[in-house]
Amino acid sequence: MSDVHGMLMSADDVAEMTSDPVMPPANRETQRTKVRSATLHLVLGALGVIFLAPMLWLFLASIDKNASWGVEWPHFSLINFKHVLTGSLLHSLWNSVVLAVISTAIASITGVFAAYSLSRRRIPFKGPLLLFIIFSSGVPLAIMVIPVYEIFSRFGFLSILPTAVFLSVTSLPFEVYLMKNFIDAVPIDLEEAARMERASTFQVLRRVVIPLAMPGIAAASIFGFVNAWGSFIVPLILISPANQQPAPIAIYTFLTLPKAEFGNIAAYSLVFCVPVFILYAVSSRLFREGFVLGGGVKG
Amino acid sequence: MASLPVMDTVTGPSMSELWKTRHDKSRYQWSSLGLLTPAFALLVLLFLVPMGFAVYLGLTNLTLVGPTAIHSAFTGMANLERLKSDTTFWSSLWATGIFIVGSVVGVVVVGYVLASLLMRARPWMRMIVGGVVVVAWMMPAVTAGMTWYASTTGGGAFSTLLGIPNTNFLDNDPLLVVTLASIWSMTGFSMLVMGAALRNIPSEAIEAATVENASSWQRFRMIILPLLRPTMTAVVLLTGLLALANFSLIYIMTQGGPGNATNILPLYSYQQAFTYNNLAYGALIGNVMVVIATVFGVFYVRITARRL
Amino acid sequence: MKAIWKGVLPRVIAGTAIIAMSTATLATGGVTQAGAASKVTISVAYAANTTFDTTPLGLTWWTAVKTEYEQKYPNVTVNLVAVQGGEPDFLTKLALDYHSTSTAPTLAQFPSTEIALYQSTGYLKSLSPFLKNSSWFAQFPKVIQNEGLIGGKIYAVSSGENNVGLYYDKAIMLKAGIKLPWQPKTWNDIIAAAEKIKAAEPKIIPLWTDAGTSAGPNGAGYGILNLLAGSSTPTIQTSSGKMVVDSPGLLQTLNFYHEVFSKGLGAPTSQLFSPNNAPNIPSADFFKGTLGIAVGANFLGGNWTKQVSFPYWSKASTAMGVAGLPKVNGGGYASTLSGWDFGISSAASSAQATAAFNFMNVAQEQKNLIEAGNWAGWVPPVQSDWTVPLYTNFAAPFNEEFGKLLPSSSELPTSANYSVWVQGIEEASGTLAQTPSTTGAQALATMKGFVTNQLGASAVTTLK
Amino acid sequence: MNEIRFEHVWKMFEGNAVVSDLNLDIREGEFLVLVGPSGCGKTTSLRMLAGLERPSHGRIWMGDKDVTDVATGQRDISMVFQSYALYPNMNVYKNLAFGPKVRKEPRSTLQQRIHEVADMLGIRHLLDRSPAALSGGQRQRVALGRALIREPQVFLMDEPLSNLDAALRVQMRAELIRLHQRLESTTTVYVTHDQVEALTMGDRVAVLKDGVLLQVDAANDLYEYPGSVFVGEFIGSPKMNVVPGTLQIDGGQIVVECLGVRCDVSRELAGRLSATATNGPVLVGIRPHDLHLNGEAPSDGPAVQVLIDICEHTGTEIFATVELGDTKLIARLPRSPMPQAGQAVEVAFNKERLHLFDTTTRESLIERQAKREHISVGSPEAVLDAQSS
Repeated sequence: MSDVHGMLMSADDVAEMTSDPVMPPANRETQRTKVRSATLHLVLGALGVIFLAPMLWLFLASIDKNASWGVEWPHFSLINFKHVLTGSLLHSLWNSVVLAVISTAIASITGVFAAYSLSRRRIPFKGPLLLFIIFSSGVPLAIMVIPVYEIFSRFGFLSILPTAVFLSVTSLPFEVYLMKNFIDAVPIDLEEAARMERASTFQVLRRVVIPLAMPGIAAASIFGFVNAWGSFIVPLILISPANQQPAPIAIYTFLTLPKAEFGNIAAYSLVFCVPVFILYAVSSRLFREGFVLGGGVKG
Repeated sequence: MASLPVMDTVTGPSMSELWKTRHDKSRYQWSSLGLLTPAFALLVLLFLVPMGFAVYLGLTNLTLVGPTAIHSAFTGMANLERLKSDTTFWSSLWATGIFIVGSVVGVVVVGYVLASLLMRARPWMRMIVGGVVVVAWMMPAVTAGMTWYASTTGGGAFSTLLGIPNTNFLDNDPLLVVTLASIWSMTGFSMLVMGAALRNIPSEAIEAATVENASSWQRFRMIILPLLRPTMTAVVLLTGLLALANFSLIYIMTQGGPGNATNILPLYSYQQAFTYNNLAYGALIGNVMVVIATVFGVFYVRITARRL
Repeated sequence: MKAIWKGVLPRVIAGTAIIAMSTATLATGGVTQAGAASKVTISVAYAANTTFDTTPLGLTWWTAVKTEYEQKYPNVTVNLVAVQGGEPDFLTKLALDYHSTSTAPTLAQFPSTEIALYQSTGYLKSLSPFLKNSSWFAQFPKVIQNEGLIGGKIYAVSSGENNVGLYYDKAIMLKAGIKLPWQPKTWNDIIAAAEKIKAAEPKIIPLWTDAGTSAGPNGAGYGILNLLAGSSTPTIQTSSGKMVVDSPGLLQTLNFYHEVFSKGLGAPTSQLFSPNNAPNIPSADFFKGTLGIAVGANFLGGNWTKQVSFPYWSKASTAMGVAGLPKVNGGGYASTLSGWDFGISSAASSAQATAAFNFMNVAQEQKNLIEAGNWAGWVPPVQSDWTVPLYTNFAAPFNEEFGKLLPSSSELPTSANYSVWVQGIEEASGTLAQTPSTTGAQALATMKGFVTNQLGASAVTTLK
Repeated sequence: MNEIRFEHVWKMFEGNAVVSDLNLDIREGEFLVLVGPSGCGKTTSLRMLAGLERPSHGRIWMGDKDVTDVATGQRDISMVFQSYALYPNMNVYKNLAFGPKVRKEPRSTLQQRIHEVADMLGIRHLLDRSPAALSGGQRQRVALGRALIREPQVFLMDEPLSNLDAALRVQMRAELIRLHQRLESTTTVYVTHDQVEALTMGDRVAVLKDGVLLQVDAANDLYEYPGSVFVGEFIGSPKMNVVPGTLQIDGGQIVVECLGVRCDVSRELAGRLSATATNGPVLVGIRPHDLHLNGEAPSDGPAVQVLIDICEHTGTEIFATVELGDTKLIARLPRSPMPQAGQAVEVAFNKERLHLFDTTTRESLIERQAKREHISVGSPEAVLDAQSS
């Protein structure tokens, strides 16, 4: 799904691609370059339409009270949204929130400690540990559902919280890696200054390192959240009680019902996408502000 | 820096004592261990242990239901033998290969084309097209799978837009369609990453080449491509890994079908484990994926470690 | 390896788990209810979305039974566990739940094809001691009684049966020049009628026959296996437990599919392969008037009722006709028989087992049983119910007709290997629908290869 | 009792000694400057004193307390970092309040103290600003203020002025000296690579090179009596000319031959010649200030004919690189008549201010007057002896 290292980029970066590209000077804009520019925009437009086409159904069906799989002009109605924002579907969204928040909290909190100590401390076998972190951030842990299922079932863990813990592990390595890079960038002087003031490790972390590495921690947390929010196969297998199933499973269940409510499926999916879209929008701002570490260090 | 000075610059009875004690011996702070433990305990318990357990599971006859669900036994290489002659596995491996290669090539090529065209496009075009591509990338896999199912089935968006409303692309060319869906869902990422890399290419380099009268293909091949190579390698590895693990998208769209056309390894592993009840055999197929991922992972580590 | 689980790891995990579980309870609004000492708590698992025709109907029925039961037995608390998802997902989930004693439901309702599988795992308690004095069980036809019979003991009892027949649109048949009531004697009669429809009305689908894997293992039970049941060698699994991967009957069946699709008589794959519960699609197509004949399950008739509305079609009773599915060369009707059965978990205490059986008693009361049959699209397992107005009036005339057809049905086998075998034949049928140039023999060879490959040569056999 | 003592302190990094056998006493209330080229170990020494690094060997004392193993926060010192190390996530007020807060000092007087310190440094109006919104000089003051809040016994400064522009640097230099004078009993240890800064600010200046402490002296003494070629060359601008020469001791008559001329050294200088000095080759140091146009000063030695190569105008004077054969020298020339490149002039050196160094040890062959401390370079026990006397 939506990985990863691209978290450093985001929606607004698209808008930011305004920095001056390699363009021929205006006075050389001949007939030929005009034709070229037109071609370029045509090609882009076509690509845009191709990318937009699959989303058409989602938007049209969500406001269509007689929706089907096909794309057709909607019989406009918001009834679908009204339907999906009640009862068990709302509860599934809530489960998604619980799952994603807990998993993000675990990964981010344990991750920031690990990242700090990997960044700053002398640690035995630090090199191999870091390699292990990088390696496991590359291996998609979702392919381990079978052994994890086997282990969870033996301990009676097939429910939402142990699943949240497992999901946190699936994003933990990359979060540690990301946060370590950000903590590396926090000047060591600041930490030494705090230490000279008799600040404890916890105080140094809480008052100096964490605030300054916040953009990285936020980026890592958003990655973790999106990872848990969109996960499908892991909760499908690892969460047993029906009332603990998160929204992706509800969407999938929708699909398999004898009487599919296409409008509801589309509306629910849109609602489900909203938090992700918001997070990306918010995070892009965070990143831009974040990379400026204030003026505390060297003009 | 000065090399170790001669000992006799220091004299007096205290000297031997002085050299005996070293105050700055490499000391590990216990608190470091405390800080590391939670994260590594989680990784060991839920990554290393399951990984090792999966290796063991792959060598048993554990099933989901049936007599060996409770009383499973170690069966050694039996599952491996079965894997060797399992034609479904080999066709699944082949489909996986096509799916990964297709996804990666598509993501890199389309991502690059979009990034380089958007750089030269007008701002409103950049906003709209770039925005659409990024939204496609952000969409959770379940939703992406569903929208692709809806738009490629008969009467869906593509056939309607093309004026052949009853054509069912998904059933006619299932592997092609799911690969396209996979490209669609990852291109935003590569577009952003390569866009950033493209903006970092000094314009002087390209201008210099233009002055030397290099054709645009030559400029691409001799200047842009070499400078973009590290970024492209990273994109290739990451999208490769993501494609390998892409379960949700395909499961929603085709559940591996029709037949075994889109039954890539993660789906086949799931099918064996949970549809045919062969947990052990499913785990073994999972192990094959881990091996493939490891190959990618090693390259990934070698590339990332340089930037450590 | 196992020692690890007994050593350090459990304690470490348990530590995390205690915190995790307690938070989970809070987070999800406290789903587990601790039963008081004198009270018995049983959990009852059912498929929330697939057995009943609609999710609300299922909820209504189960809640009503639970309420009735809890009034009769105030000491017992019933937790209804509604397992969500399509049928394949329901089966996976239920198997996962049985896997651990903490999640194993005291009582569950599952397809009859799973009984042997669960029994062989040791998940099910023998019901024979309870059934000795059961009045309702004695009224079951023998074939339905024996559905859960393994090694002389009964492990599951039916709460409803599915069988298959032919549905046809009377108006379309007339337009195609076919006399009503239509009752084909052989498979060729079906092909001939379909060809006539195609000639008369080229835009409509002449013949619906389920194909492909999208409906899960039970999908074949509503489609291709019914033809196999009427072939010259209907055997799927031999008495020694081997799966039949090659037989004249299989070839006849696949050739029939080949004929249907190569002549362009079948439904499009976009419908057949739909993840949206393909076996129910004919009811919508008939309503729209785009389908001539369907090999369809008994529940299609119920779909047109107002309660189910899938879609609601008040004129269905007069517009639609039903006929038995003939055997290959005549000589009666054939259909598969698959039921939904109750079983009690082997992990249940004796108090729980008694409570669970009492729950079954309530569920099997005539009114409840018939209502379940109506709303879930089942033929009730009690033969006398087939003529009770509550049943026959619900989806007239379909319910009564399928009751009449039931005695000519035959059971589907139940074993772990069956799930692989059925995948093989579904893939074969899917290939024939997808690529009409594939011959029946080619499809059979593919299926034989697949099943042999998956199960090993020792688990399969060929019939002459 | 806040005398600081480095006792046989060594610091090794990967087998290399960054600081070798440092023995140094810093007196209470003193402004001591550690100066030396980059990589000389001055910052490492400061960081060891701060507790940010541990010495490999040896001990560090503050008063009668051995602080070698005392954690940095427990040492009652504060430090101004080269980068200022202001917390960018806190405004100026919070930066100043950080230390007292983590030390859980009473809040009641905190605001008053912060206002006092801010007034003293003239940053009261900046308290609400974030560090990013401050100029370099303002940041510098905030960093100082943060160190002052603690009212430490020892003030450590690691090249605090190196990030300021030239004018501001001169201004802050003066302010720091004034500040030090106000905080009477506070010891300040100041690290810089700039010898001008060292000479203008330090009560005493310690010169380090390659991890070795070469000389500790008051600024003027360091200039007048460089203990080695290195100190001679490092201290003073422009750099001292060092040329090969020959020493001839003939009874009371001491003759130095260099630059192709012979010169009788003055009686005063001859009287201070080291006992180890023997006939033979020596290195002769002549400061550019002591090499000028012939006839300009009274005690001129012999004159030599040189060619002017390049002239550098400093405003009040002109320092010219002149050539004598292959030897290049720097000489001080008057502004008028304006010297021209390529012009031949006659220069003479002040023979009372010659510096003589051994060719092999490169140590000074001239001793100080009897009342002066005896400095023998590189030999630590000699330093200790000198200090204890």
